Amino acid sequence: MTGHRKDFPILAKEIYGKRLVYLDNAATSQKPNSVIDTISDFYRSDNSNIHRGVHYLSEVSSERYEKAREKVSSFIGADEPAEVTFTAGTTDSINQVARSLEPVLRGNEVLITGVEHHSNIVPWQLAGARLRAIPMDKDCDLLTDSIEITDRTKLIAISHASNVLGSINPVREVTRIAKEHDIPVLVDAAQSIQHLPIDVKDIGCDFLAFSGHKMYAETGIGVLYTSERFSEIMPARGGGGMVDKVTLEGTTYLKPPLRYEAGTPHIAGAISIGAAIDYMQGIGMDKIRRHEHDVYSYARERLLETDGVTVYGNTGQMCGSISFNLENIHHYDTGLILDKMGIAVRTGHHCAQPLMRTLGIEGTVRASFALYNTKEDADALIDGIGKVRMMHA
Amino acid sequence: MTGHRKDFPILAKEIYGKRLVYLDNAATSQKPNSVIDTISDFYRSDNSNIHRGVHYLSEVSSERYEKAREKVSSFIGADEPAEVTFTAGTTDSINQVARSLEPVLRGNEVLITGVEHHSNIVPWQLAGARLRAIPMDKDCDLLTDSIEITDRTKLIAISHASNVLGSINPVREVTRIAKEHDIPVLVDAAQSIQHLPIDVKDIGCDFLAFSGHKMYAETGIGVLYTSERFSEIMPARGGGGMVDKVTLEGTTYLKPPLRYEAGTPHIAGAISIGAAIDYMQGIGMDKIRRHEHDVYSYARERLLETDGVTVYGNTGQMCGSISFNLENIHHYDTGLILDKMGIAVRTGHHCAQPLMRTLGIEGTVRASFALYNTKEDADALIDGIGKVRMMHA
Amino acid sequence: MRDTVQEEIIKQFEGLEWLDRYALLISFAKELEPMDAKFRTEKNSISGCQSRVWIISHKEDGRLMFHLDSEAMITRGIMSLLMKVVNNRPPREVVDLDLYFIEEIGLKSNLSPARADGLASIIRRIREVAEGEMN
Amino acid sequence: MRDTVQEEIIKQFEGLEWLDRYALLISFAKELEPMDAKFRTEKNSISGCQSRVWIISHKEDGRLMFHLDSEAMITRGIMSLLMKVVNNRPPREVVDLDLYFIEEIGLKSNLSPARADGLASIIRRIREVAEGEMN
Ligand SMILES: Cc1ncc(COP(=O)(O)O)c(C=O)c1O
Ligand SMILES: Cc1ncc(COP(=O)(O)O)c(C=O)c1O
Repeated sequence: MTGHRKDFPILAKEIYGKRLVYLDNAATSQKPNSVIDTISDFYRSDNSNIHRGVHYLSEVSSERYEKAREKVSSFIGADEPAEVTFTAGTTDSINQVARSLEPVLRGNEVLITGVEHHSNIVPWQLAGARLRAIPMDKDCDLLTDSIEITDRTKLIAISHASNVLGSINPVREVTRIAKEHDIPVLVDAAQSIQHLPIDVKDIGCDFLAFSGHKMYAETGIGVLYTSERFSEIMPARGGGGMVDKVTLEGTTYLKPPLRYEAGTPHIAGAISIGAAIDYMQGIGMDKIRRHEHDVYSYARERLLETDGVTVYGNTGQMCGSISFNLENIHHYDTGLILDKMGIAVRTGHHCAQPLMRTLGIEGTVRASFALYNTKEDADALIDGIGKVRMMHA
Repeated sequence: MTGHRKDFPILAKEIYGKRLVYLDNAATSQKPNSVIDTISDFYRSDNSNIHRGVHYLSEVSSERYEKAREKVSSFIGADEPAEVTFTAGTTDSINQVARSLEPVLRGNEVLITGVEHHSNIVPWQLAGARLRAIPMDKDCDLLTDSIEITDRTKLIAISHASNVLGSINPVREVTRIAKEHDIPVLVDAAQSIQHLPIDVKDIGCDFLAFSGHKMYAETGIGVLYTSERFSEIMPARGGGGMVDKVTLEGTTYLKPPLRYEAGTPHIAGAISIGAAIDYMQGIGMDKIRRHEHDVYSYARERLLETDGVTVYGNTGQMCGSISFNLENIHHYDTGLILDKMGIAVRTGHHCAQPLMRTLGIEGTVRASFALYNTKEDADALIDGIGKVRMMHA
Repeated sequence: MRDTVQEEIIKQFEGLEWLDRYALLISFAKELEPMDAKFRTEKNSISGCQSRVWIISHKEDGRLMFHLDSEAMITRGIMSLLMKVVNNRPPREVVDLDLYFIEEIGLKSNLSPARADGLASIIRRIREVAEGEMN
Repeated sequence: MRDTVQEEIIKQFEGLEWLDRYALLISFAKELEPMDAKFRTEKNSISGCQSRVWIISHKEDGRLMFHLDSEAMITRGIMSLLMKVVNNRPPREVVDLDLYFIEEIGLKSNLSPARADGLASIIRRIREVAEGEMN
């Protein structure tokens, strides 16, 4: 697993004359050469609009776009490509589901968890649903035994992994309980798709949402998996490419996936997801998981044994993010000083204000890992923290 | 104006051993090297998530993203960058307006024209509005004298230029009339932004929508201009980056433009629009208009003087698209044969079924022009048409 | 499994330039007996085609006979080839038939799932009809 | 227009490495008298900052006196510099003041409109207060 750093050209960059230690992967990942080249090659030799053309380039583009859909489909274990819709990102995916299910949700309830990202909170509010959080213990572990489903509960929407704590939610257990009550489950996989092998059939969810840019692909592209039993819900958006017959009086819609892709999609973005999947599969998701787990555990342990560091959350299964604070030092100061040492972390509430309120804090410093990070990066972080503490002494 | 073809690497390609004559620009434009390189350079050296980072790359990315917003703002003559929202495309822009205005539109009426693209039809239907078309004459010219505004009319939504006919709608005249009744106007500029100098203040519209991919930039990115007086409407989407305070009970939103950009935006896409604007302004929009007008008029004239060709629509001001059919020859056959001669056109209803119904046809062959097209391309089209007719003789 | 009708078609297209292949398809189209207007209904049409395509069928002595038609000549030419290959076979054979000639005469791109006008949906319909007739 | 307070600040930062600049800001922060908790209210806070920032002001003999504070030490250090530069001037002068030292000591990126935590909003607030006091 060593040596993947060199696949990512940006990582060769020096920041303030220091080696870049990029630990802001939960915000967005860097891109390997193969993905960057796929995008420019596409624009240099195949670019065209898709689906509706009679000409050669349009055929090639359509084929590459649909190929990317197939790759995503098999990457997440969907039954067929038609269950995969390309969207603009996780946030967009969740908003589309909220919009489509609005008639059911309005005035009713969506069950979430206490660690959700705003993107899995606000869309449900805009659709007129009330939100209730599944209880968690003091380590922010979900108490699935306390899931309480009422007549008003119309959906459970939970993140697979927390973008703040790195904790992995027991999604399988949640879908099992939801099935008993025939409640659909949406899984926000924004922070798991790049770290864990994922199989939607195994998870048993009805919707799965994630972003390209956090999994080594382009910005502006995301995925919404929709299980076949929701293939006939109202499309959230209207426009070209998703309709059968249009009159001013009314419109009929095509079948999925076209039904849910109004307008010209982000063709290059979809193709870049295909390239990113090729890249990850070239290494192997299991191998990525093992390597990241090693680095993640090492970093977490070193942080825990560092004086004056509080690390948040503590569940058995974790990936991606570690959140911490230094005693008597504001997270913003920590972030600014680390930055000047070439270490990129994120600070603040990480779009998870309800969790911050539960933890009784304003924000954290978050270090988040990708396949190219190493124990060396974790060491650099620990050294940096030493420096931050010294400067505040 | 000659010589711009060489800025577009894809145009050097041969299709079936023939020089590529790309006349499907209304579907999507090709990209100049400067835009392609901007995208890959961004991923190679600056990529990061924006707005919420304390670190160097995040600062650089944020700055480049906001710079792009400023470029768009001055390109369209907005009062300030905050009036410019990045979206996923024209379709997305229009859907966002429809969603935000839904409380006003539902059960009421949106006035459109008879030449609209489905993307300016279906979103209003999904928002529960009824549609009525402003009458047009037999040449598909808008009869602005016949605009009839009732108590139920809550919005006028018109395309600036038709993607089928190439006709330019009298948008200024429409906004003037709308202002008398205090009705907001949305202009779909998907087919004008790449061809005409545009000034939103001069047009006097409240909303303007267009796509990056049709103006030499990336797929998956678009723009929605919203005049300051609509700066406090409900956001259409919820998620990270657009909220002030979030609790499970309720949420407050930031001011524009952040308010309308939920989730991680298409950062590279936005930057690519900036690069595309630089490219176009490097040539000059007036010069582009003059050149395109020459080529367009030439092509139209040659088509009109070709035996057995019907050209649709006939207004004074035109740009971009020309739609036609060959006598007794199906548009699909025409398109397939032209393709094999290296000439890329589009055939079908062009996502404008209501217009097709008005014209009493199933579809057309559409040739659409960009700044890199020349009279030579028009000649190739005419030659190709000759060949198509010969093969059907 | 190769079959003689397809082999013959492939031979006719062999070595032809693209425009000549289309010219040949158009000549086949011209020979095809047009479908009576009364059968050109919504119900008999196949959706998702760039040019409208209609299909009807009947059984003669246990063998399936399809009649296909389209507004567009090239599509019509392909329909005529499909009829040559598919017709006059028992349903079971139609279901199992490997229509390899499509790829070999260069029309595979028309089969791509990416294309709304895919030949794929026409072939799917033919197979569905045949399956229905097997029971 | 150059002014002596800013010149002096710039001199102190001259030639320093980034970490030393921050260390200096932190030392200024430590010298700053903390704002009484009762003034640290929502109303006195400036929104859009990554670390919370509070601002209060009063006039003494026609001169404006600001008190700024923040939870974060580096921000607090910047606040302390701002107070040194801005305080004790008539409102008109505050409105017109060119705060060039910010760029020269390398904090310009904290001013970028792209950053929610921009110093820009703090400076805007100072100017607004001063404008209000001019009338
Ligand atoms: C007039 C018009 N409006 C809207 C659209 C939709 O644009 P997009 O597919 O980029 O969302 C198009 C593109 O075909 C168009 O021509
Ligand atoms: C758990 C989680 N959900 C949703 C999102 C939103 O993703 P995007 O901004 O790509 O739409 C994020 C990204 O920060 C996330 O971490």
